[in-house]
Amino acid sequence: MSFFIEAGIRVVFAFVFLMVTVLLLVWVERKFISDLQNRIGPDRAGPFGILQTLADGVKSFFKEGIIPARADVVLFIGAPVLAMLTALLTFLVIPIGAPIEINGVSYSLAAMDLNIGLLYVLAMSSIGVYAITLAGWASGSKYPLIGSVRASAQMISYEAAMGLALIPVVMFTGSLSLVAIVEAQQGTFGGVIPAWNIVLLPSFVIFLIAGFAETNRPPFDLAEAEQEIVGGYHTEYSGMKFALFFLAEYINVFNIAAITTVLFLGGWSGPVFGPTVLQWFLPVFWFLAKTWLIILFFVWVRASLPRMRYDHLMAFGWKKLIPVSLVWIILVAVALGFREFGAPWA
Amino acid sequence: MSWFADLLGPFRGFAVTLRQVTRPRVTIKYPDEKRVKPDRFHGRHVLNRNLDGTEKCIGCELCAGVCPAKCIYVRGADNPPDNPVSEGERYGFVYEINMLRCIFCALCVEACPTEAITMTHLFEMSTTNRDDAIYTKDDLLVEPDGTPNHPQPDSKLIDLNELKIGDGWMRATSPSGRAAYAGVVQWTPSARTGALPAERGQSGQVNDEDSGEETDG
Amino acid sequence: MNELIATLVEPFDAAEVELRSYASSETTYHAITIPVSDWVGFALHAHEIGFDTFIDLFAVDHFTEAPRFEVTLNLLSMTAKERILVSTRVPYDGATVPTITDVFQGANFYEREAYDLLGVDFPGHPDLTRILMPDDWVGHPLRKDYDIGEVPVEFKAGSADL
Amino acid sequence: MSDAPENMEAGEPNGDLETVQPEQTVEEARRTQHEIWVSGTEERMPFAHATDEGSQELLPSDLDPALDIQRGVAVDDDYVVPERVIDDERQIINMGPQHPSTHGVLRLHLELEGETVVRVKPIIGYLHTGMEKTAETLSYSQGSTNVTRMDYLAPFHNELAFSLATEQLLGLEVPARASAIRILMTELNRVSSHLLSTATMGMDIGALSMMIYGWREREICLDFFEKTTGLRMNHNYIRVGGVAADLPDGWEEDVVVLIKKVNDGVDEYEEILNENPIFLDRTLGVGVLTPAEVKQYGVTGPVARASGVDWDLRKAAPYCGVDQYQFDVPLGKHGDSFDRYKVRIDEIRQSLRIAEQIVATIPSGDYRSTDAKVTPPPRARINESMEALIHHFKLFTEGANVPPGTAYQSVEGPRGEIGAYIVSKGGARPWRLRWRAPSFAAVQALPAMMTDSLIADVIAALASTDPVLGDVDR
Repeated sequence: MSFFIEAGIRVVFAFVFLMVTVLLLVWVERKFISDLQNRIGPDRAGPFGILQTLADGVKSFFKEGIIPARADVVLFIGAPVLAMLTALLTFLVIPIGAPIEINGVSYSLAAMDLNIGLLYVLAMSSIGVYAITLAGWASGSKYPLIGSVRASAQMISYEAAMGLALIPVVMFTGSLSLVAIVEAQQGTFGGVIPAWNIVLLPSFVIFLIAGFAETNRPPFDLAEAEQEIVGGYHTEYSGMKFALFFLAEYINVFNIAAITTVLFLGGWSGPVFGPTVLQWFLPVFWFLAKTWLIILFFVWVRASLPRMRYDHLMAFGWKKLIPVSLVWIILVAVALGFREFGAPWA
Repeated sequence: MSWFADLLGPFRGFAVTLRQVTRPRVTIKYPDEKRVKPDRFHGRHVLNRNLDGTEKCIGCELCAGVCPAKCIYVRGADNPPDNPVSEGERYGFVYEINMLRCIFCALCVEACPTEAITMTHLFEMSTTNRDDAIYTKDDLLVEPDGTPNHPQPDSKLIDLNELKIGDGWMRATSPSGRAAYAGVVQWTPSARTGALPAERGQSGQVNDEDSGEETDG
Repeated sequence: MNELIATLVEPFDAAEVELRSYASSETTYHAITIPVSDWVGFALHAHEIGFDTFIDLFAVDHFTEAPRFEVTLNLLSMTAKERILVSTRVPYDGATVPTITDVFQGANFYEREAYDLLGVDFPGHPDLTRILMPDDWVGHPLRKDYDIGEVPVEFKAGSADL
Repeated sequence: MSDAPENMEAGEPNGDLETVQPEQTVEEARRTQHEIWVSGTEERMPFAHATDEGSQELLPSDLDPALDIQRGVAVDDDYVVPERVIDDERQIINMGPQHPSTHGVLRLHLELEGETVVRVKPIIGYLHTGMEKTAETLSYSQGSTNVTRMDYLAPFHNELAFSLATEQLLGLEVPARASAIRILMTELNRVSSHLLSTATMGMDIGALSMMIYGWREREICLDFFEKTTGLRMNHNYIRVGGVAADLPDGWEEDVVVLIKKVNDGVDEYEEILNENPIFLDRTLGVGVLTPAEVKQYGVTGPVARASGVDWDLRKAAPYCGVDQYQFDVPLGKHGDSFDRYKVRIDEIRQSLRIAEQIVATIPSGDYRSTDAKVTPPPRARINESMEALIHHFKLFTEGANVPPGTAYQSVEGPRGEIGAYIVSKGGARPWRLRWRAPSFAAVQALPAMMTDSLIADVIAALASTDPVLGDVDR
C-alpha cells in the first residue's frame, strides 16, 4: 500500500514539476529569443509577461476543437495524447537531485529509478515518433502527411545516432540506470576538473545534435517547418489538441536537456554544503542550473541557425553522425580496454 | 590566423545574435509608449478655424474634387451676412469624410486654398461600425478656442493631444517647388496651432517676417 | 535610325519607325508599327538579330479609332542597348494576333493577360485562359466599353436632402 | 470564345485517371473534369478534388502542354528530367494563396513525387484590383496615388516611372534638385525593399532572427520616408514635374546616420548568413535561372543580374541623371538563390553609396517644375494673383492637361524594370496606362527555377525571387 502512496506522490510531484517547468520554459524561450532579436517579447500578462503561457494555455483550452472532415477521428485525438504521454513518461526516470535520506531511508529524486533507464528513454522517444506520424496521417490532409513522413524518417535516423552516442557513456560508467550514471560522475579528475562524462566530447556533441532532431527543434524542425509545409503534422490541429502537442514538445526539450545534464554534465553533482535541508536542495539546484543552461543554448541555436533541408538532414545523420559515432565507440572501447587490461604488449 | 577565422565562420552568427542582448530594443510597448511622429505625418484630418473663431473652410469643394478616393463630401452654402461663418462668401455647410475610403494622400491638404483642412498626428481611428467611420463636420471642426473634436474621445488608445499638432504637410508643400518661397510663411495662423513657422528651407534660414509672432508649438 | 534598327525593319516593307527619347535622359527607344501579318516573322527576326530579351507584351483598346486594338511588344537588345516597341493594330472583329510564345516563352503570361483584360485572341497559345480575372468572369475589363462600375460612397448627409 | 488550340491533341490515356477520358482536347478535359460555378447563379457544382481550380488546374502532364513550355529553355547539360512515375502517384499540393511564405497571395500548384517537385504552376490574380483601369479614371496629378500602390514595396519607383512617362509626354524638364531628390528617395527605397527581401528570405529559410534584423534596418529607412513624405508606404511624393515637398529640415544628418546604421546592419546579415553552412546548403545551386531563361522570360533586376546578365537601367538608360553618380552593378555568376541574396546585399551598399554622393552634391534651387500648367502655384500666390488662383483650381479639379501621344518610361526598380506605358489622347487623364511589372515576369519564371527540386528549395527560390503580389496582379 505504501508503495502506491509513494508512487502516487512521486507521479503527482513529477507532473506538477513538469507543468510549472513548461510554463516557465515557454516564457523563457520567448523572452530570451526576443532578447536575441532586439525585441521586447511578451510583457502584458503578469510581470514581464510571465503569465503569458498560462494565458495561451487557457485560451487553447477554451477554443473550439476542430476535426477535419477527412480525419481519422480516433487517431486524430489519440495522437496528441500519445505525444504528451511519452513526454511525461520519459521524465519519470530522470533524477533531478541526489537521493534524500529521511529516517535512514534513502529516497531517490527520480520518480522511478529503473535499472534500464537509458533504454527506457530511447524506447519512449521511439514511441513518440508514432504520435507525430499518426497525427500527420490521421489529419487526412497533405501538408501534415508530408510533415509526418519527414518526422518519422528524421527521428528514426537520429535515434540511431543518439543510441550510438550513448554507448560510450554506458561503456564508461557501466550502467544503464540514470542514477548510477550520475553517481559515477561524482568526484574529480586530479582534484580540479569535475569527473563529468563531458570528457566524452564527441558523444556529447552528437547526442546534443541528435537531441535537437529528436525534439524537432530548429534547425531540425523539418516536421513542422512553418515556411515550407505550413505546420507539418500539426497543421490541422487547434485548441487543446494543439496545446498537447505544444506541451509535449516543450516537455521533450526539458527532457533532452535534463538527460544531457545527467549523462554528460554530472547531473546533480556540484559543491554541497550547509545544513541538511540545504544539502537536499543544492543538488537539485545544480541539476536545474545545468539543465536550464542547455535549454538556453537550445533557444540560442534557434535564433541563430536557418532550417536544414530534408536531404541534407538525412545525409548529415547517416553519413556524418553515425560513422563518427561508430569510430568513437571503437576508440572508447580501445581506451577502456587499455585501462582495464593494460596494453597488450606490456 | 586566417584558417582560424575560417573555422569560426559558420559560428559567427551565434556571436551576432548574442550581441543583440546588449542592444536597445527596437520595439516599443505600443499603447503605453508612442512613437514621436514627424512633422509631416499624415493623420486624421481636422477643419481649422481662424484666430477670431470663424471657420477657414469656404466650401469651395476643391478637396472633394481632388480626392482620388472620392471620400470627401462638401456642400457649400452662402454665408449669412449678419453672422458670417467663414471669411469668404460661402462656407462649408456639410463637410464629411468617409475615413474607410481615405488613403491619407493629403492631396486635400495641398488643394485647400485657405488651409482649412489639415492633417494631425492621430491615426487611431478604429471603430466598430461603418457609420462611426464617417466623420461629420462636428467631428472634424475644431472648437473656436482651438480644441479639436473626436468622435470617440474616451477611447483608451487615443491621445487627443495628437490632434493639436500637425499641419506639417501643408507647410512642406506650400512653396510648391519654388526655392524662392522656401522658408516663407504663406498661411494664416489657425486657432488650433497658432502661427506656424515655415520650414527651414534650402538656405537654412527661416523667414519669419510674415509670421508676425513666435510660435508656441 | 541606326544600323541595327535599319537591319531590323529592312525585310518588312510596311514597317514604320518612330524614334522617341525618354524623359530627362538622352537614351532613346524605337516605336515600330508593323502589319499583323508580319507579327511572328518580325518577332523571329528581331530575336535573331539580337533583340532577344522579352520585356513586355500588352494591348491597348483605342475604341474610337478604326483598327481598334493595338498589341505592343517590348523587346530589348542588351548587347546593343536598344529597346524597340513593336505594335500592330487589329480590328474589333477578329481581334486575333498570332502567338509569339514559340519565339519568346515569356510571352505566355503576357498574352494570357492581354486576352483576359482586353479580349485579344492569340491563336496557337498553349494555354490561353484567364489569368488575373476569375474563370467565370464575363467580359474583358480593360476594354473601353466595359463599364467601370461604381460603388456609392457612404456619407451621412449624402442621401438626405438638405 | 473557344481558345483551345487545334494542334494540341491529348496524349494517350495514362493510368486510370478519374474523369479524364482519352481523345479529349485540353479544353474539353478542363470542362469535364472541373465543374465550376457560374456567376449569377446560386448553383455550385462540387469539385472533383480539393485542389480543383477550374481552368487554372494543373492537369495531368500529358494534357498540359503549357507547363512543358514553361519548363525552361536552353538549360544546362546536367539538367536531367527524371523519368516520370505514372500520374496516379502524383500528389498535388497547393502552396498558397494562403501560405506562410508565398509572399502574399501567390498560389503555386506543385506536383510532387515524395518531396520532389515535378511540375509547378503559378496561379495569380488573387490581388487583382484593376489598377490599370483605375488609372484611366484618375488625373495625372492623382495618378501617383494609384501607381504607388502597385508594387507597395517600391512606391517611389512606381511614382517615378509614372511621373517620368508623363513628363515624356509633356516634354517637361525637371529641375536638377528634383532629380537628385528623386534619385535619393528611389535609392533609399531600393535599400528598404532589398532589406525586406533579405529579411523575409532569412525567415523563409528558417533564420528567425534575420527577419527581425532586416525589418529593424528597414524601419530606419521608413522613418526617413515618413519624415519626408508623411507616410511610410504609398507616399504620393514624386509627382509629375518634380517632388511634392522639399527634403525635411535636418535630412542630411538623417541620411548620414541611416547610411551608417544600414551598413552596419548589412554587415551583421553577412556575418549571420554568408558562411553559415546551413544557409549555404539551402541556397547554393538552388533555383537556378540561366541567362537564356532570364532573357526569354523577361526577368530583370537583381534576379537577372544574379544570373550574370549585366543589365541595369541606371547604366543602360539612365534617368534623372543617375549616371552622374558613381556606383557599380553587382553581378552573380550562377543564378542561384545565394547569388540573388548576395546581389541584393551588394546593391544595398551601392545604393547607399549613391545616397552618400547625393548628400554631398545635391544642388539647391527649385524642386518642382515651374510650369504653371503642371505645378500648382505657391500658397502665397493664391491670395495675390487671380491667375494663380485659377491655375490652382484648374489643377486640383481637372488636373494637368497632357498632349496626345504615347510614352514608355522604365526605371530600375528593386525587382527589375518598372515600365509605365501611357497612351494619352489629350486631356487630364491617361487613355490607357500599361504597367510593366517586374514581379509578373519573375513569377512566370518560377517553374523554370523550381522544377525537379525539393519543397524546401521551392521556398528558397521563391524567397530569393522576391515577387510582390501587388505588383504581379496590379
